[in-house]
Amino acid sequence: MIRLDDVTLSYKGRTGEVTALAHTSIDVKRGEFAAVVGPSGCGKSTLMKLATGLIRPTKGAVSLEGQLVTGPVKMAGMAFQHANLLPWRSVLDNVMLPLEIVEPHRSRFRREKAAYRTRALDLLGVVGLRDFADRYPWEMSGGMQQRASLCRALIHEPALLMLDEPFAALDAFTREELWVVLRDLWQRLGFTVILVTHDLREAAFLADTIHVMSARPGRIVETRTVDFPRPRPLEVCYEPAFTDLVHQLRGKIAEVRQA
Amino acid sequence: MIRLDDVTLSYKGRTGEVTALAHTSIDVKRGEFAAVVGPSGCGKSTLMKLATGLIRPTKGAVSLEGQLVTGPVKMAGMAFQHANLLPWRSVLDNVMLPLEIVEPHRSRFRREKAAYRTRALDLLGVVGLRDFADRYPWEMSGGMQQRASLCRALIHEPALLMLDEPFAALDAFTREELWVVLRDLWQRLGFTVILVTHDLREAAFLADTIHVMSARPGRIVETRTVDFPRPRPLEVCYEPAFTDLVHQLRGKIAEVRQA
Amino acid sequence: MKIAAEDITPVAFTVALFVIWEAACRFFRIDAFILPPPSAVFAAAAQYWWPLLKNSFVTLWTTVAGFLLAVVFGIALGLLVGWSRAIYRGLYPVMIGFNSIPKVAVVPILIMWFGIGEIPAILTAFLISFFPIVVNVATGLATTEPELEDVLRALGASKLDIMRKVGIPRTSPYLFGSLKVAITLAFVGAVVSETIGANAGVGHLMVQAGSNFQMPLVFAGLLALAIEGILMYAVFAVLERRMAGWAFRASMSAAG
Amino acid sequence: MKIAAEDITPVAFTVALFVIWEAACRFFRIDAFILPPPSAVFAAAAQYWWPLLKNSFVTLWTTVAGFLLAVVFGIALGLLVGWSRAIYRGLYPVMIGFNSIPKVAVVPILIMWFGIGEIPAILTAFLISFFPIVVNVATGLATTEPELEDVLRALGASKLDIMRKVGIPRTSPYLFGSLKVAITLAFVGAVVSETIGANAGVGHLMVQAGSNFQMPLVFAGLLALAIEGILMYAVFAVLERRMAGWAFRASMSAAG
Amino acid sequence: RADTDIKFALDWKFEGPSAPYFVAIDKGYYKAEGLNVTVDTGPGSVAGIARVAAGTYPLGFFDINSLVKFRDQNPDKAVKAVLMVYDTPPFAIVTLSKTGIAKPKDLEGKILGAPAPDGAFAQWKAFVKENAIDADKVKIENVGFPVREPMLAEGKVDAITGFSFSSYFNLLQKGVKPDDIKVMLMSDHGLVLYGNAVIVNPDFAKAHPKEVAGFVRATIKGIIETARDPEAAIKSVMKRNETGDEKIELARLKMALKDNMITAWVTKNGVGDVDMDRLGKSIEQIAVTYDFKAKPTAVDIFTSEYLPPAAERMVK
Ligand SMILES: Nc1ncnc2c1ncn2[C@@H]1O[C@H](COP(=O)(O)OP(=O)(O)OP(=O)(O)O)[C@@H](O)[C@H]1O
Ligand SMILES: Nc1ncnc2c1ncn2[C@@H]1O[C@H](COP(=O)(O)OP(=O)(O)OP(=O)(O)O)[C@@H](O)[C@H]1O
Ligand SMILES: [Mg+2]
Ligand SMILES: [Mg+2]
Repeated sequence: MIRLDDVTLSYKGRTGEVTALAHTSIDVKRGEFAAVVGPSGCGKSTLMKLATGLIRPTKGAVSLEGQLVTGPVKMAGMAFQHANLLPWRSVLDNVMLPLEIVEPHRSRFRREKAAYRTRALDLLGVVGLRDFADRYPWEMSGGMQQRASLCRALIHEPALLMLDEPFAALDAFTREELWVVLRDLWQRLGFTVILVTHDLREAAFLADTIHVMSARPGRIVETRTVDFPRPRPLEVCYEPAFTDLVHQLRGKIAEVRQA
Repeated sequence: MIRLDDVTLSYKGRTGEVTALAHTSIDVKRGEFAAVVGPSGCGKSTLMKLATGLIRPTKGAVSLEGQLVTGPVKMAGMAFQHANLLPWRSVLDNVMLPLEIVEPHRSRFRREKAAYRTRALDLLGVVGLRDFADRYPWEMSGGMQQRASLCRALIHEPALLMLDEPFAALDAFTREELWVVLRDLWQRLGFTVILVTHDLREAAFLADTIHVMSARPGRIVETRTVDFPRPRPLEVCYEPAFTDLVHQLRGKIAEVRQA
Repeated sequence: MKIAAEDITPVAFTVALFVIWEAACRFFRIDAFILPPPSAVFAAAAQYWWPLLKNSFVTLWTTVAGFLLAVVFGIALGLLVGWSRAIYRGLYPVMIGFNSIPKVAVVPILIMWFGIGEIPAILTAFLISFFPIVVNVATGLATTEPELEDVLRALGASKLDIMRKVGIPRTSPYLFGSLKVAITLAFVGAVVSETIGANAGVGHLMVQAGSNFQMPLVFAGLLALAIEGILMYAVFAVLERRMAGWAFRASMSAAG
Repeated sequence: MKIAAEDITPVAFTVALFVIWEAACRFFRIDAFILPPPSAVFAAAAQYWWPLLKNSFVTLWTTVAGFLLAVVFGIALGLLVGWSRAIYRGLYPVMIGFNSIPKVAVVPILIMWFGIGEIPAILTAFLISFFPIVVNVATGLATTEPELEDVLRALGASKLDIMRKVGIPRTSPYLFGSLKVAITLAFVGAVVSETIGANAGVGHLMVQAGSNFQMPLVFAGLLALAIEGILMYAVFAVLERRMAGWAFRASMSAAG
Repeated sequence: RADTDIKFALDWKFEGPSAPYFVAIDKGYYKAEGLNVTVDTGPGSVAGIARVAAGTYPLGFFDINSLVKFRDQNPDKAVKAVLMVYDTPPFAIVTLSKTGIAKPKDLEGKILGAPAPDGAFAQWKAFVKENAIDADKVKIENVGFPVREPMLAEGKVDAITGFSFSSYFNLLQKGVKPDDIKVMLMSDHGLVLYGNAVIVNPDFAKAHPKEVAGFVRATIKGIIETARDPEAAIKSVMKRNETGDEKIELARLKMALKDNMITAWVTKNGVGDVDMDRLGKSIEQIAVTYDFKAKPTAVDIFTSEYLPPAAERMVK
């Protein structure tokens, strides 16, 4: 579904260029759950923005469903690393934002507002924020903002879901709860996911393939297929094969950090 | 050094009050390294702001060195959950900000600017951001911003260091590297630290005491002393006692989340 | 207690102003021709309350009409300018140039075309007041954090959507700021036009009174203008609290 | 290529404006005493270049002097108003009221006190232009994200420090926006004062030309004002890029 | 047949001297001519000429000397005066008795306050010439209209230029005693200029000659009626001016009638006409203060074709 083909990206910057990605290639198939891991500042967020067409590659090509990406794509839902909730909208309105923009919801939005509202409230309920629906983003804690942002990425059930460290500000339990939510949703709807994370267990539990990136300028140095059977129960995390995988990934990252 | 005495905090909010903390008491001694863990939205960040006097308790009293805190205290260095770097300052200038404000650096700042500059650059070097000193905060990745924010909290070697999930956006290795940096710094300078984190291993590795908070409205439900000998090598994390402690804490949080 | 103090200050300031003014007039024996004391001004206002009121209404409606034009046009132009850098660079100097010109010079042209009366007043109010709106809207758009725009762009939103959902709300505190400036300018514009050509309005009244050297009445006219300005401001203050309140959260958050 | 296009637009717009103006004058046979065509205006400018230049300098310096006063005073007042809600509530209505008054009405008072000439012009330029600055500085301060202030407060910084290190820089894009409005108003103020009482300045020149029906010269005066306004704007545009460029990052970040 | 609507532009606000038009309206003189006249205030007796020239108003009441200049600048706009109202202009030098200025020559060494756009000041150079004043010895201060009289009263200037019936009453209002005010009419000191006249837009005049004649005739009736009974006439003004002081406006009207409207020449020759020789001379006098490009002649400026016969124009 998504292909980055020998992509290089340099930010202009104020005091000289920064090459964030150099000759990165990655291929994510339709319906695949891909995870990207790598050291801080290696270009993971940049990769996400490239894949959705938010920025254009300096060199190389990005294609989505075989078509060259030249501008923001219309089928994605994205949870940014910073929650980026709009401060003038209540939490509920923030979550409903994609419904106001993306077809077919957009044209139905006015008529079926009540139904969409219920849907958004339900989703907020799933992440434990139902009580905060009518509040403003800055009335919530960091982790709560991140959860709301996740809801915003999911509400319109996009064909492509981009998650940039969506659980970083959450405690272990909330995190695992949301893993399960995401897993079930993915299994039910079969969308494509790219997940950036620093938590290798998270990657191993959720993903079909894990891409390991090198330090800046980033590049995919290893791609691992995770073949634990689906659906995966949380208990899979305690299996030796799982721990092994995590350890191997760890080792790989340790290695690329040294280089 | 810091005491919260039966503190209750309600935010006014736009659509009614939110009680973030209810009857919380905590006591952190001078030179102690305290960690606070708890589920998302339980009031950890609020606790930090109370301790530094950024907000005033609705009920109860906060005291620092025996004195009632009525406004922002002058001896603290704080790394916020969101990096909150000032966008009009270069990374270096952001890091040097405390030196322009806090005595005795303030009065010396003009004269010894070069020396302070070197000091800030060195600190940036420690967290791997030396190359980015002259760039603007928004030219850095999320994790890099968080590291810069950590530098800003440390640069003036405050007597009280408040760290609100300082390593959340970092990969495991960078994180461990910075644990060691923090550990050594603390051992050398002997300041008081309050660290909020979701990473129980982080808490167990660094802290003298770990406070577990209940779900909102937050309250300290358990305080654990960590008595691994100092200085602690990273290897301590692989000792059974360590893993045990982490598991117990985990259990405790699981329990308070249900309640 | 604190709220009470805040509510008193506007009154206190106004009263203080009048007291100082009166005192200065008496103490320095300022000629009533130059600056009549407030007592004389109020006396004149009481004596001529009906013409004052009638003419104030004329001015109010021309001002508001011109101002509303300016709001619509100013926001549209601000969005256009915020949209495209080429338009920004092309249009800004022209607008700056136009705004450096006293509108007094433009009024006669308007009068030639539209005759004296309300239309030139409305147009002058419009011409004088749209620029601050354009500037603030354009600045607001240009300084919008790209991260917030990315939220919409990632959804494949059109540029228009981005304007509507991010640009305009993000800009609204500054839009309201500029409206406060613009409404006062609109009053000035309407009055200036009335002084040059009108049979009604506060400007007309003031010139007439001025040509008879009824200075207290002239100042009563000024006072009427000031009051109208403050009334309009009050309307915006309410609108602002409703529509851009989110941006002023410093004062409402945190513990009390 | 793109930069070239951007650099051309201001010139293109200006040229287009003059061409349309000239064409309209010819096509609609607009009387020269209403709106002289640019060709006549340029001819007048060429013929009277020396008085135009001389008087422009007078106006320029009075304007700049008044404007600088307004900047200092406006920022100070904006900070004061942004500092305390009580002052804000007390002062704002009074300022709004004052600004709804055409400054034309105040000039005679100034002339009585300071005689005709440059001082009233400077003061009028000041009085007319400080308000937009106050409004934008105050709005900027009031909408500063409390998180950024907390960074300073956590260091035990004084309110003054917070103003200096957060309030002012955070406000600077809007300050510059307001300066663009203020400088044009300052020109208007200076010229209005000159038309009422001065022996020099563009306003004086225009009144004289107007009473002789030399409309092309009047418009040449307006043109001179527009050019001066644009020059001053160019100065700010440079300053703005240096001092508030950080806020306009949308245009410079991301890949090319 | 419906009445023709005519918008008439006054030079200034509704004050005493504008009584004739309102009298003509109130007494139905215009109506009788089949005209429905509305009167609008104006921006001063100079700037308003353009409004008539542009056709915004078909008829207006403005300064004929300014019209001469306007015609010079815009030769293709044949705006003409059709009815002379102020046989002598109210241009005056006004001073206070304490300054000791009794004759024009005394202005030497004194400060003269004059607003640049002032109609009276526009004649200053001619006045200087006629009275052989050494202009270099008179210091001219460009004061604005609003401060002109106050500055004289405060002694900041020694004399001012202005319209007699404005400055005089402004000074009175300022609290100066009538005896202290010295009004030196320029027309008493060599100036042959005419004052304000009814002027007409050329296109309108061509299309509606009857209406113009009708307007002129009715206005003359209004002037004569006003001169006959100023006390009644002033009521017509005050009806339209809610803030004025009737006593002052009446005094102002009487002064204008005496000094400007019903002069000896008018009493002899009737209201509204001009002496073409004098008008020609006055253009010469304007040339002193103004560089003509192509000097208009008296016939360019005034036409008596719309005037009724002299018998109808006599003040009783
Ligand atoms: N707007 C920008 N201008 C200039 N450089 C940028 C910009 N955004 C990112 N960079 C640079 O690009 C590199 C990659 O950034 P990116 O945000 O993709 O990293 P990341 O892998 O997401 O890191 P993290 O795990 O810390 O979030 C970094 O070195 C950063 O400094
Ligand atoms: N400015 C505010 N106005 C209103 N309510 C607030 C505000 N800030 C925080 N809260 C509320 O206070 C509670 C505690 O927030 P706090 O930020 O302290 O949580 P936290 O423990 O830091 O959570 P996290 O781990 O997600 O960062 C939350 O329920 C939040 O909704
Ligand atoms: Mg990132
Ligand atoms: Mg928090």
